[in-house]
Amino acid sequence: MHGIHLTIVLAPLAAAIIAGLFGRQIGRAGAHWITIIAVGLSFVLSVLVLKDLYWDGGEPANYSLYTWAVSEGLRMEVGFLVDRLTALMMVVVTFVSWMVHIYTVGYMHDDPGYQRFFSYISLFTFSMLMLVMSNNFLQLFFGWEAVGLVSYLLIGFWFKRESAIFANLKAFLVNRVGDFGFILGIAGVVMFTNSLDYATVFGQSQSIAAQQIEVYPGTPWNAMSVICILLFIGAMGKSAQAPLHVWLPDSMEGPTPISALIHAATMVTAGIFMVARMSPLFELSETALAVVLVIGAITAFFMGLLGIVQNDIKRVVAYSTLSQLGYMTVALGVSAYSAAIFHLMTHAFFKALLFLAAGSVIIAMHHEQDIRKMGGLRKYMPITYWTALIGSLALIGFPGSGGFFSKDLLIEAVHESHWEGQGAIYWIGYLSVLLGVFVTALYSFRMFFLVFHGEERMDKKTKSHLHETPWVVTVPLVLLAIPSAIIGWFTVEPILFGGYFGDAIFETERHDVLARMADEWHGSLGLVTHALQTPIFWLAAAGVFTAWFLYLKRPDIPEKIADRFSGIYTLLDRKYYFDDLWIKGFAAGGRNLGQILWNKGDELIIDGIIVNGTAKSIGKFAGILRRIQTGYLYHYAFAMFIGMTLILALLLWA
Amino acid sequence: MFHTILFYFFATVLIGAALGVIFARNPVHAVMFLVLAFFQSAVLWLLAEAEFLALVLVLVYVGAVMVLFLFVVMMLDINVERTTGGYARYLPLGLIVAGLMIVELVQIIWLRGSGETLTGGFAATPEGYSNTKALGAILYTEHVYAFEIAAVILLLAIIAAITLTMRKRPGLKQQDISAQVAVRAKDRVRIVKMASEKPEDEQ
Amino acid sequence: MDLTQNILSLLIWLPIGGGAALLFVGDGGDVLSGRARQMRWMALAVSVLTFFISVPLYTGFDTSTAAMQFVERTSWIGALSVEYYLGVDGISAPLILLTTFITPLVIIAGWDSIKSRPAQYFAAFLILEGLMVGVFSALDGILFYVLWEAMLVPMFLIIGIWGGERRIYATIKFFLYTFLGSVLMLVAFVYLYNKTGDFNFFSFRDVNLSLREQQLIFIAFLLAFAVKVPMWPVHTWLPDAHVEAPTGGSVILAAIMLKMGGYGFVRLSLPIVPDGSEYFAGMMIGLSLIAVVYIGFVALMQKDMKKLIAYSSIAHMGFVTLGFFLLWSTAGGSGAELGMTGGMVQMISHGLISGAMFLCVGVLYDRVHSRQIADYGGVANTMPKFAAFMVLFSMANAGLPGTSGFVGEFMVIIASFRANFWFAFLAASTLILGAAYTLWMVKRVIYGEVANKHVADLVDLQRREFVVLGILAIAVLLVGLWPAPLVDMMSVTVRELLFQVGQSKLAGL
Amino acid sequence: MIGLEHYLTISAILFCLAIAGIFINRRNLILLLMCIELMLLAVNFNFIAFSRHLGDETGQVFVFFILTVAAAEAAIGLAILVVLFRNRRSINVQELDTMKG
Repeated sequence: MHGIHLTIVLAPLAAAIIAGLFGRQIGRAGAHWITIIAVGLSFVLSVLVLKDLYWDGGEPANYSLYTWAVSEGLRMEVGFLVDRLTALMMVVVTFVSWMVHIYTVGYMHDDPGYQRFFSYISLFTFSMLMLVMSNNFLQLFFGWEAVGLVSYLLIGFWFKRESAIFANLKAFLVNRVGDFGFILGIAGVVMFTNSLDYATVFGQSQSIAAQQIEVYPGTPWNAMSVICILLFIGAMGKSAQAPLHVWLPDSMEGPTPISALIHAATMVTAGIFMVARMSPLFELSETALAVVLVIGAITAFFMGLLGIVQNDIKRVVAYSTLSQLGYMTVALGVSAYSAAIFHLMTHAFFKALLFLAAGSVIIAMHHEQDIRKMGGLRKYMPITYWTALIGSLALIGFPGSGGFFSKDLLIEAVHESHWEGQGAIYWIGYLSVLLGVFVTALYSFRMFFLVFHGEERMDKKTKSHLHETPWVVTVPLVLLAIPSAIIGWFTVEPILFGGYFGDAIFETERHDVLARMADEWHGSLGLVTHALQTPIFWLAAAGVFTAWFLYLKRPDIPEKIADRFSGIYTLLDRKYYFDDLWIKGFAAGGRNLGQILWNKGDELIIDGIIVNGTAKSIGKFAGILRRIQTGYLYHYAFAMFIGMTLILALLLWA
Repeated sequence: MFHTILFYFFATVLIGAALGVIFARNPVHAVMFLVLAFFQSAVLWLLAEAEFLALVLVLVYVGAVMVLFLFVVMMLDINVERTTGGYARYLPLGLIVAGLMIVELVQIIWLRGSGETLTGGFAATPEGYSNTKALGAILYTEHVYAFEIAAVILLLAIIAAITLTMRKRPGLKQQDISAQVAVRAKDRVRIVKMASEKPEDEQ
Repeated sequence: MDLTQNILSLLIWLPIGGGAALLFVGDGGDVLSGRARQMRWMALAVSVLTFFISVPLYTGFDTSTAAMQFVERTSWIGALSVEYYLGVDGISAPLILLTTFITPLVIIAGWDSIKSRPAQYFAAFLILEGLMVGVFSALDGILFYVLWEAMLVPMFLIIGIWGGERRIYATIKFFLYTFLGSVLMLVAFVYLYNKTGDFNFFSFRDVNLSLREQQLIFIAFLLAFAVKVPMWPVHTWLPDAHVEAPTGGSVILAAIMLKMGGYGFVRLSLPIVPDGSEYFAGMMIGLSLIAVVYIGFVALMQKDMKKLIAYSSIAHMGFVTLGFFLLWSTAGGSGAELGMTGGMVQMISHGLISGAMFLCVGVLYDRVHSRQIADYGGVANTMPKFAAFMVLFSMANAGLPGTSGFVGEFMVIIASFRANFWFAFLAASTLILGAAYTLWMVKRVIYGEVANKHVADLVDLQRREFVVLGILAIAVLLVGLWPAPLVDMMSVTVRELLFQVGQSKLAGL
Repeated sequence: MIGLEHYLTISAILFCLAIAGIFINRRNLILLLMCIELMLLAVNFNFIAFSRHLGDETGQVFVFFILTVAAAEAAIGLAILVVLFRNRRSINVQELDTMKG
């Protein structure tokens, strides 16, 4: 099994290196073949691993590959922990990645950086696998940063575009803010356990929770809460939770396959995965869980609202991703880790599908991304239309679709979750996910209607070229549409109620909402038939109806609304001024501070006054002394005479 | 008593001559005052029974050095006007220093020697004492090396003075024998090869 | 002659002798002359040979003992008990290896770009190499001091002769700054000599000193080493020196000479005056953290690439001193070893990364003759290979895991968390600041549309440059992916050092 | 009785006058040289006086050497002066300030 694990990880890496370093030698076709084969191999082997763990009852593997370094008894190693949580993530990652590889062949067909692109996405697959398969914090951090790096490279793939290189710098820096918390969290873990290994750390979780740390002298805080919140700051960065979400919409500057792979399906869910992985720690700190819940709820609801006012097709999907990540975070906050992971999985499929569909539209529209200039594409692009419909339905949780099971049960879990001492936080969480359903339906179908229905608003030239995209694009759409539509039916029961995760996820009895829900579980079909009785379905339906009414039936109304509520509209249009906060606040502030420290501190005080000041004062003093050297003989003689007199006086009277 | 009167007389003239040196308007006069000062000094030294040095002073100094001075002064044709002002600026400081100096000298000479009294007459010389002979005796025994060095110094002074004042005038024709010997034919003669030319009209 | 017996002497005198020979032969004053070309090859041969001779320092190194290895010891100035005493342990051996590793690269880097007096240029580097190895292996105070000062001379010449426009200002500043510090070190040595009767570092280590004495000696050492590191606020010579130095000079300066300061702290300050060090540890940590944060912000606003990298060097070296002086702040001393090892690894790693960064700037400078960020933009369009290296090294500079830059920072951050949450908080801010200043530079230089005609005319890396950067890239990745050999080499020595530091010298009084 | 103190006093007066001469003179370098001769004379007075006072001829030998050196000095000094005058057409002390810092 170890060999298989290693192959899964190293195959994409090797492909990435070959495609990256020898891209010119192997050519365009060589690059895409080698990476597609490598990632395909990883996918197949991942499925094998999953099969072994789930159906064949294999034991989770936990072993180290090599010792990175040892210091002071702290073993820093590189190793794999492959249990069912990992296996699920591996399958999702490799599958979506594989689809994206194939799709890229079509999407990037004319791009000069073809080989480089394949190298990057294979490298990404490697990094993401390292992240999910890690058995220790060090390697987790490695994968964490490595996916950040690849994300940086890919957002800035078209490095000639000013907006792209702005976005990638922004993405990296905002992620770094999260990593800043994350590494402090890891340092905290090491402080209390002197280990980086998951198993060791989890084994000592109780003792961490019993200890306290004085961040401010005199105010001891629970060590576990501090650590978990710090770790969660890392997750906020990577999974784009407010207020560290600002990088994700901008990251849409990257090529669309990247948006699908990294910024929708896999990398951004790393935070969710990490918190689920750390469930033995988070479970012991209700403070941290409350923070997670509130942050998730804010993201889920408010970021969804932003999706309504966006006009760029990819940005709409991006905000939808933010909102869905918020949902997952909320689930984490109520200890429904399995629900979060389940939603993560279904979301990976349907969001990747939506992005790829959006990409397909963009190809057909000759890289026009403004949905106000589309419309009526249904008849030109039937496959894209239908797959996008499936994706959208899954997104809003249409009964029976993949998203339905995960979302419905996620909301139900939040509903069930209130435990003692939670109070207002529970209501924040519950209401935001519930209202979020309406918002989700509104923005996703607003986009859907504007793109595929209604009048054709594109210019003539574009219109004349409109046709369905080639098979390398549509096949991945179809392949992703299938799991998006049906995966919920047969996975929901084992994952949520069948104890699929086993020991991989830990919940204290007090928090175990899914166990409580299990009593009312009557199978997938039961849930679907039950759907009409829940507010969720009706809220979603209302959302779709509103979208239909506003954007197909009466397209003049939205503008009036925007005029009437211009304050709110501006607030949404400016994305709650978060960008301004970061760019004009922190970034500009940092630059100003740097300028001041440099000009005033280094140049003026240290160099100007102290260093050169000393030199100058010596020069001045010397200049004064210099005047004594008049050059006149009698002055020197006079000085000698004075000196002689003084020496005589000294001898006489001293 | 006669001795004392002589001393005071010659000492007064000496000081007067010294004042003349520093205040004389004309450099020639200054030199002459200096000569006078040297003569007075020689007499005073005679009074102190240092006969040899007194005579050397007259012969060497007055005879040679002062004549040299006179030579130079006359040769250089220096304008005779003197500065009048200028030292008023340094006068206060000069007065203070001079006063200090006087106090110190008075203290040294008249009030206190460093443990030893500085007053008192000179010891009488023994009978048959020859100052010149005594000096010669130690000069050529104890101080013979110093004497030799003094001789070298004088030689050096001669060479230095000659070297400094010697000059080559531009345009002065001189024979340089080494250059004449070292010369080669190719430095002087250039053999030019050229094709023979025919006048145009011969063609 | 048994090579392994005299390996350190050989490492010192072979390059110095080679350099002297180069000076003696000269280049005939003409860059293009055949002799100048031969001199280049000879310099390269000497430096490569030196590197191969230094390899036994790693292969033959006994990681199980903290005692000095490869010791050479003879009397030098008998009347003052000054000895020619050389030896290495786990602290100095990696630094010597770094020195012998970087020097050939520097020589290759200056291959074509030095237009005037090439033989002297290469000779200066060879002599410098020998002197630096000497500093890292000297175990006698006077020997150490002599080599330490002698090192200034070639560097002074390198900046002063082959430097940029303001090179005179920079060299004088560099010289006066470092000289001011090191003279006080000599005073400390002489004081210790009066106590012990010789200049042996081990007698210095074993002599008992009162707290007052220790404080004064610490301050004397501090000035010498803090200037070299350089620590805030005595850092301002570094940006100027770097900016004016030729590429090779910058590389050596950043990669090795800065390490002298850190090395001095662990070799001298900590073991000789442990109580004095403890007394000042808080201040040292404070200065280190200021270096990390303050300099991080300053680096952000630099318009000159070399200056930016110079400032980033200061910030990174802040981690070194932070790691070294954590040991009294950590709970029960745990984290001390981690911090110190981290500081040490950071020195090696910074040597590789900053060297590589300066080489990258040198590559651009050779082509465009500008170091201003504003003069570039879109270099990736014309120099894709170079862009790949530049991004890699920038990421390493920003401390990306998998590169060597991460290893030391990670260890120090973890160790400092044990000491105090806020130490770790400020130290970890480098994750943001480091990425900000480095990648912002990358954005403005590498990415974007082709900014001007100069950039459009750029040609990609030549094979020579490619090899140099490639070797460095491999080293950076190797240390980042598998630092264990390096850490193992140091660990016993570090433990022994910590034991020494733990022995108060006040008890024996 | 004329004794040591009288000779020393004469010597001191001569010396001070010589110094005064150096300050008073601003125009003529030759006068400076002359003042130096006066100073040396004053020194010689001291030597002779003490030599007689102590009954030791070494002091007089010293005077002999001083006279030698003074003669040499005068010769070289005047040579320099001549060269100087030739180059600058002046021996005005106030114009000679090339040593000015």
